[in-house]
Amino acid sequence: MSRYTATTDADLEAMLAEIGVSSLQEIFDRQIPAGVRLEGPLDLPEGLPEQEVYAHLRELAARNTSAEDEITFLGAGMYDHYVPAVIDMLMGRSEFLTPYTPYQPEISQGGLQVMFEYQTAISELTALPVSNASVYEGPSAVAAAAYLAHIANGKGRVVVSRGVHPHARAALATLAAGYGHEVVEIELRDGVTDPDAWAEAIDGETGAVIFQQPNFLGAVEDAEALAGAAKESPAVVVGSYDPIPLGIVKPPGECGVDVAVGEGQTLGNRLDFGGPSFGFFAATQAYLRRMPGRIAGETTDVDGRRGFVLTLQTREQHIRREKATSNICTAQALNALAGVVYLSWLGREGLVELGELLLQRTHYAREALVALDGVSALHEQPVVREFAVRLDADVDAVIRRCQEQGVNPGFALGREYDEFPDGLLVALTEQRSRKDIDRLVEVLGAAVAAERTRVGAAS
Amino acid sequence: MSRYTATTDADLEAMLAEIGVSSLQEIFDRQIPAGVRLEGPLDLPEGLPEQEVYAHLRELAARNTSAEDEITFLGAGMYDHYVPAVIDMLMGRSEFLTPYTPYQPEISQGGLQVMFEYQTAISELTALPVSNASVYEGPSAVAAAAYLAHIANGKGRVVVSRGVHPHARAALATLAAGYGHEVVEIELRDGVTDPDAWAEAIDGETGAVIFQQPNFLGAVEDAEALAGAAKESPAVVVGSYDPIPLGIVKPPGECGVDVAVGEGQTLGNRLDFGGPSFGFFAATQAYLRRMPGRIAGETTDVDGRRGFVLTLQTREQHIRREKATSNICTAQALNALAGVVYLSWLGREGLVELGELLLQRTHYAREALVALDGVSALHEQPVVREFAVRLDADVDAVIRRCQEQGVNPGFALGREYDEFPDGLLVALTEQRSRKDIDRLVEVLGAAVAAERTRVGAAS
Amino acid sequence: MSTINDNVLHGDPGVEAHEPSHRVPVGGEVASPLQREAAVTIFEKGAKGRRAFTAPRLDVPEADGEQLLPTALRRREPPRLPEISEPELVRHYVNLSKRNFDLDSGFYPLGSCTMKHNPRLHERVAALPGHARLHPLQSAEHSQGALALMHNLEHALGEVAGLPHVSLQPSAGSHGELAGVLLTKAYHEDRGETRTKVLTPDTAHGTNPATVTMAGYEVVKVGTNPDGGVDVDDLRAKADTDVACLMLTNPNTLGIFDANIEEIAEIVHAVGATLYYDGANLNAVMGLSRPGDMGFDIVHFNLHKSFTQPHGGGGPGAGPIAVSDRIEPYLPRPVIVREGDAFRLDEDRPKSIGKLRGFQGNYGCFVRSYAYICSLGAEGLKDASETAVLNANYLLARLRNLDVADRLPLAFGELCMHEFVLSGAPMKRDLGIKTLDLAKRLLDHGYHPPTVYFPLLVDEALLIEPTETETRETLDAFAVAVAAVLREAEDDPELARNAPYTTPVRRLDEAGAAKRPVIRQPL
Amino acid sequence: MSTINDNVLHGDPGVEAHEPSHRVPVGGEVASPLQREAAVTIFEKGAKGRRAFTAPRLDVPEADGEQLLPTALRRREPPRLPEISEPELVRHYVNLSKRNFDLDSGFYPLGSCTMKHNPRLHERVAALPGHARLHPLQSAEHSQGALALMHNLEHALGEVAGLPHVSLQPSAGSHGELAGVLLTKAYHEDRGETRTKVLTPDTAHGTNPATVTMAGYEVVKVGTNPDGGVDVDDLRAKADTDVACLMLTNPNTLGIFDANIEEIAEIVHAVGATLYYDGANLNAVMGLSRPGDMGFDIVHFNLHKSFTQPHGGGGPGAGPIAVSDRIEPYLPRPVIVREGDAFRLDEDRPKSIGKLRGFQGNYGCFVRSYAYICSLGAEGLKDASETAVLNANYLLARLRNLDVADRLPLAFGELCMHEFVLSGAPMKRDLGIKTLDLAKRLLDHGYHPPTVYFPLLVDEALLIEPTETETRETLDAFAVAVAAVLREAEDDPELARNAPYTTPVRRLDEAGAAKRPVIRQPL
Ligand SMILES: Cc1ncc(COP(=O)(O)O)c(C=O)c1O
Ligand SMILES: Cc1ncc(COP(=O)(O)O)c(C=O)c1O
Repeated sequence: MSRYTATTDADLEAMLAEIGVSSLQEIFDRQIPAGVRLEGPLDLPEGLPEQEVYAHLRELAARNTSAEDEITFLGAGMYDHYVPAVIDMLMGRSEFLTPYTPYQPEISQGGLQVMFEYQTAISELTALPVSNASVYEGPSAVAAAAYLAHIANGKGRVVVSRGVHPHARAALATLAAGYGHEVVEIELRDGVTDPDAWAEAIDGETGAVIFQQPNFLGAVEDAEALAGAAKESPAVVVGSYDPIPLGIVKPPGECGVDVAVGEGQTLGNRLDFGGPSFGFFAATQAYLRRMPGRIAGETTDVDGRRGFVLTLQTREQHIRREKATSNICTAQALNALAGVVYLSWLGREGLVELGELLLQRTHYAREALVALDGVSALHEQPVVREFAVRLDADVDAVIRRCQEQGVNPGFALGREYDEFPDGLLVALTEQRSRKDIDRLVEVLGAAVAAERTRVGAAS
Repeated sequence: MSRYTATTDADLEAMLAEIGVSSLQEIFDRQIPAGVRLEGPLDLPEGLPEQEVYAHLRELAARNTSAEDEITFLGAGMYDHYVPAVIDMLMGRSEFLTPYTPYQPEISQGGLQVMFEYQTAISELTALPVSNASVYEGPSAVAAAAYLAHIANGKGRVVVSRGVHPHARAALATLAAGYGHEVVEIELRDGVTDPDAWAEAIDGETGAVIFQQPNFLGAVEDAEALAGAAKESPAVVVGSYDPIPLGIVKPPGECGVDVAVGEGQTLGNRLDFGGPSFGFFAATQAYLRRMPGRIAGETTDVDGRRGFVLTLQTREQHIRREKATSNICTAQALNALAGVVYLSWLGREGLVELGELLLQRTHYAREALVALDGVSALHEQPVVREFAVRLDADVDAVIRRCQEQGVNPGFALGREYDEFPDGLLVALTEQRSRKDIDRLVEVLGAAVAAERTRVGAAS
Repeated sequence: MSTINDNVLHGDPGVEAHEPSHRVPVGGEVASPLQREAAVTIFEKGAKGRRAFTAPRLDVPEADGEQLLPTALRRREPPRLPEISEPELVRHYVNLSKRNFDLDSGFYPLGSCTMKHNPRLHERVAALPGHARLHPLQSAEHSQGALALMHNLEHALGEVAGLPHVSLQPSAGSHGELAGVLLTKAYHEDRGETRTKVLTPDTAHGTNPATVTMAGYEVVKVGTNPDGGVDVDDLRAKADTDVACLMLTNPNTLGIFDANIEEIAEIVHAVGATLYYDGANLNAVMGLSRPGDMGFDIVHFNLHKSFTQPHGGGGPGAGPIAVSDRIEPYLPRPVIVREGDAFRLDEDRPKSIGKLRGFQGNYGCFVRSYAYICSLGAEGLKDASETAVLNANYLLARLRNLDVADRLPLAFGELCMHEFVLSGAPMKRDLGIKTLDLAKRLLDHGYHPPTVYFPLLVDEALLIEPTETETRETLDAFAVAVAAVLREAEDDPELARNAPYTTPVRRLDEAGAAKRPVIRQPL
Repeated sequence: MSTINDNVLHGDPGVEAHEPSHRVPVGGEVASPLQREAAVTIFEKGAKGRRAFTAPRLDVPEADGEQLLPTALRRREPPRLPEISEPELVRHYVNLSKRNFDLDSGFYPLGSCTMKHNPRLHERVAALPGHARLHPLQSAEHSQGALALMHNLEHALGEVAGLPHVSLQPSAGSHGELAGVLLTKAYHEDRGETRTKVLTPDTAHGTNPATVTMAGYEVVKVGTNPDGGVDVDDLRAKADTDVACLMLTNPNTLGIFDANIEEIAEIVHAVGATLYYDGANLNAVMGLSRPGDMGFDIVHFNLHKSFTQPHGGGGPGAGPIAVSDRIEPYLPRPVIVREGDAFRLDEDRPKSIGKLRGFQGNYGCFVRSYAYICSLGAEGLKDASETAVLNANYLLARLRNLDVADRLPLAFGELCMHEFVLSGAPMKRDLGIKTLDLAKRLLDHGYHPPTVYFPLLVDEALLIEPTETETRETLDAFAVAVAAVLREAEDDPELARNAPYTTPVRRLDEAGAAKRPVIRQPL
């Protein structure tokens, strides 16, 4: 008996008698073939009291440098936004935290209505009429969008901008290898998807085209033009969006995008070293019945009360099995709850204010950084909350120096882009004030200078 | 409008019209005399966004050295016990966190039943038949017990052991000054209440006698003897108990104690720099109708369902006003909830195991410390979770040295006891492992040695 | 005259009835979800040997327990605490919680209690280990953040009160009152005066007279004038040099701001008495009018009212006090002293009344209230009070305009501050339902009822305090519900008299509970 | 034969009916507390201009916005998000939560879902800022704690699976399945083989065949033998060199441990295919039998099942995979590499299938599951599985001994592992109520029903998984409730056919919802 089980010796005796066996062992002996029974104990440490588990996990946490421990400008797909306290409370309520997927709608109206509200919020955000109730996270959502295109039009070619998050391109490639699609990557030019190469790559066999907004370098793409280029092709136009700027950036639904996906972490979810968060997945009406994942719908009960159910389930694996639109089952309901609560907390005006604030602070930071010796712009495109610069010094070494000063200046682009070995990607959130930016400028300037001196001295 | 209010301009206009006034100002002008209207704004900083309040409070927190930041042996009335995670969750549930005192029992059965369960647990713990639903905290509970004696027997003299927490004695003195009682303090001898002085001090005018178990020096008192000495007097025998050792220490109800009170912090409440926690207050049947505070009682509803209500309210201020047994109104319901959840979490066996563990570890620590050069026992009495030693070095200086090494060795007795300028009070909880104790021994030994060297060198 | 739309007026979602096509079958076995659960205590659950706790290993050499703690001092039988696994424990208390109504679930216009929204931010910051696991005896050097916080809070509270000195120590409002009256005593004694009486108006909260007795004074009641304020003539007659203090709530528990407050202060001060401000109703006047400016010497705050400390079902709270210069020497010790950028606690206060409790007070509450003040700032606090008063007046007007007023007239005045008192006497006379019945019937509508039968001087009193954090829609819906109960009672008063019907339990036998008290579980 | 006392047997507190002396008055306006609240969405609340958010001040010199983001790229109209104050927001979602049933409130024997207790400790440790605010791209040097945790978890999971290599990356069980099948493809392709088919038994969960399709394979179904295991002859017949993999759940979704597992492994391996273990039912065998030892090549775990990640109403979860040496080169990248005492992420994995998603997986789930494993240790995990199996067999026996078996016979076998499947076919035939009706009537008794109509091969299936964290009393009470529903149906099957009655809403029009989908709020 552990602290989570309740079978006392008296219980055990009574239960065995009721079952009609003489021992617990007998239950297993009668079912598990002798050859596959584990004889010894698992090679795992002894169980611990709660307080010691806490102490151990705290000790591990202390060995990480979190966004509480440094002034961080690291983004590149996940961002240190402030998570309002109401979200902790609501996610922590047993009624949201512990139920399964709402298979019994009569006792799951809370979760189902949250899904419905979430779908509405995402639909509003993207200006697309259809949203599901969440997928795993951003990068796999991109792969899932390509799969939707695959089952929708059967074309074997996916055109993807290199402005799409490297992890999303990787996930796409991994999945496409399964069902045998070709993936063509389009280079960036001046920080955005090369429009000519993009247009050229799209042909009658192109099932999907995929770009990211803003792209991985922080640049705002001309989404309308990119979508327009695919107009004559059979391709499903997929845009992967950062939701935070959508208060001020033209939404996918107004740009000719068919399927908009994205990483939902920024909407009220913690960084959590990469997950759990959620992916959103929205589309035009045409793709409603090709959507992966759960969808909640409004209906009424036998007494005429308004209610909500999981709907269009004939798309799903538990009904359609090998003919399903996706294999997804457990998704990210609780994280999507955080998402809709966050959007409601921000509210209609707040989302815009947040976008404008980021726009201004990002501009301020970009101007200040490129004014430093040894720092220059990697591109000149409009940016909203993240931008790329080039360093005239070893990027990793500069980052290391900055971290020693308590500032994490961002992401070394060379980790993912051979073409930008000197690139640094700097991200803002509303938690990075002007004071923090000024500190970044000071620390980064010093680090670049020191690194150049060191290299100069060595050579 | 702030984020916590909801009156839009449109609302305001409609509301003023409904009220029939032309402006908000009019409502105030018609009610508040001009002479006492505040004209300018309050001299307070501008309101902040949630994230900035969080950052500010976090920055303040970072300027404190908490029990997460050092290995602490500080006790002296509050102790760093582990608070199980279920308590956070339950205290955080809106249904427990946000209601008022249960004035409407039909919709407050949760809180009322918790009180009833709490009273049962305290009654079991103390082996006394009657418990209220909590008072503010430990020291004021001692003062409240003396007040109970005052209204019960009208005698003007309170005899209190100097083994009682200095803050409790202070609270007692402050309150007694109000209704004009004399307070007589009894010295300690060999670490416990001097039995002869105690017996001598008790006479026919003594309304209450008060001791603490274990006393402030950690020593287990002979509670039966102390209570016995008051048997022939009119005095109410009051014991102030640390609840944690009550799994192994003889309970007040078996020692002739009439009223047992104590600090409840150790039962599932955080340190919180001293509060909020709760005080428990238990008594023999004779004092039921003299008790201060809320009491929940079992009853039935009109359909025969079992239910709970606040009962015996004719003791209380809202009914009896100047004739009430106490003025207490808001008490510590939520902290008492933590208390009963904690006791249920520990369980019948757990409380004993915890007591035995503390007994053993405390013994180990005491032996190891007094074996150090320059450290000696302050008394030889049995101790359960806390003990006192004498240092042959300046105590404050030694503490400072230890804290520099990340160890807080305990409480300098000289802060409260002129008679023990060289005393150090060392407390254990289940969170201080042998490894922590060994570290204390090492650090304290070195600190005492260093301090003696410094003084030796200086002289 | 109604300026709001009809949907709001008539469409109270709380009572929009669905007529179920299949009710719980008559004679069926299943009652409504909460009613079907019989109350079972934690002591009636579990089984011998179950546990949620795992003890840490004994990691030191085991000594003979009898040696360490002799049998004579030992407990023979462990207390019969529950024996229960963690999952059972969680379910027990989670399900108990569902038998509570709470502020996060619905409107809670409990007068004099200021049931305003409790921001969750406050729980988050209070839980930071630097606050939550800080030992109260930690040295000043190692608790600078906490001391700074307390210092800042003292400043803010002093500013709101209009008084220069603050002690955060008292644990609740009534504890603050006790501090205040003891301060008065110390003040007079220090001047060689012995005074024996404290004046309290008949509208006073019960804690006021109870406090007076505890502090060793005699209570002398002062009457109320027709406007709901202090009867100044009565006050003048009773104010003599035996009087130590007048305790006043302003606005008082009728929601009336005393028009004669300046005169009252003069009378009290003229006889050398102190003027004590019961701050339970401070939510009406933050940033608008200050007790210190009104002439009060001592003020208590209920941080669990105006300053958002959640009520917790009956605590915790905190009852800081603010005082004038002449009272300052007697403040409870320790006081926080600032020296340059550093703070320390000063215990060396020879004239202090001493201590009211252990340590520095309910610091966890200070963190929450301080966070609240940081969030709102000067403007926000003023907005809070303005909106509280607006909401109260609006609800009063809504009720009036729904023709509720002839059954439930306003007891005093025309406007109100943050709360108002209706009298249920006409309702009782005309409809045969008491204020209690109305309250119980409101439970079926999903509301926490207002405070009932207080203040005592109003017959069948109903004391309503909506607070500033409620929306206009909520106030509208509540007004409609009150009107609906009255309307329904015209046809059938039994409905209200037997209410509630939908709560986990229905009316309880309180008299029986008091007659044969069962206050613990027999085991 | 019953060895437990009669109180437990007959005194199900969940249905101990109180006959109220005053029911909700007929024609009265107030329905049961939850039913009276009409569903109102957050988009239908609030008012223009309200807000819960306060934006930080613009603290940098303001540049021309049009310059920074030209109009052509700008949104014209902001999305119509809710406009609502914080108190309204909190109340809305708190009240919505009350319309959910959950595991902390009651028994949830949803088969195949392992609804075991979710310790709150896990939420606490996952919320520590060092975990919760750690950026996924933080350098290895600055994330040693996280990498160590993942490394330790990999070790523990590998040990439970009996397989040496683990990737934590997949986001859920089905994602793990996809990983597993893609690994199989990579493995075969690396050997120059092209295979086209994947075998799945007809008891398989829907994610198995759906995964197969997504990975570009053809699904071939394998039959079930009369004992509930794989039809070995059918398997032998279908296992050819076109077969890439057999996906198996063991114990399977009937709760049956396949007696022929060793032979099955031999057959599959003989044709060069991989054997995939769907770990959704791992809760039956932790520390008792290991997939690796059974011959499986690839295993997925559902951390949200056996390893206590709370289900969250449909996620998040995590679906780590464990694999044998021969599959290891193809694992998703990055993998965690230990070098001395330090850990790093290795992306340089030329044979890797690549990435299934961003970053390192659902780390927050890893923290919880790791904490669970630390709490239980080897013995505790074994105890968990033993107790899960004990509880399932006990509940099965209780139902049998309450004479439920002739209406709801066990579909296969005599004993079961951690769950069992009853067939409602006789009940439907004899009493005229379907498994769905039974399930809905159980809602009125306060239970979450078992899984219904799955697995597909059992007529009117009822799949019951009590888990190890339930008490005997709970199992007893549930058995009594099932018996009560059957008994009641003998008199009046309409009661069940129209159930539930006491839930916030009653049976919903699902067909209508699908026919005319309203999947967002029109604004
Ligand atoms: C007017 C008034 N004074 C004093 C108090 C007592 O305050 P506390 O409950 O904080 O002791 C109250 C509480 O309801 C009150 O309303
Ligand atoms: C047997 C079985 N396999 C696979 C899955 C899918 O797991 P997940 O929901 O984690 O994707 C489930 C979930 O119910 C299951 O029961």
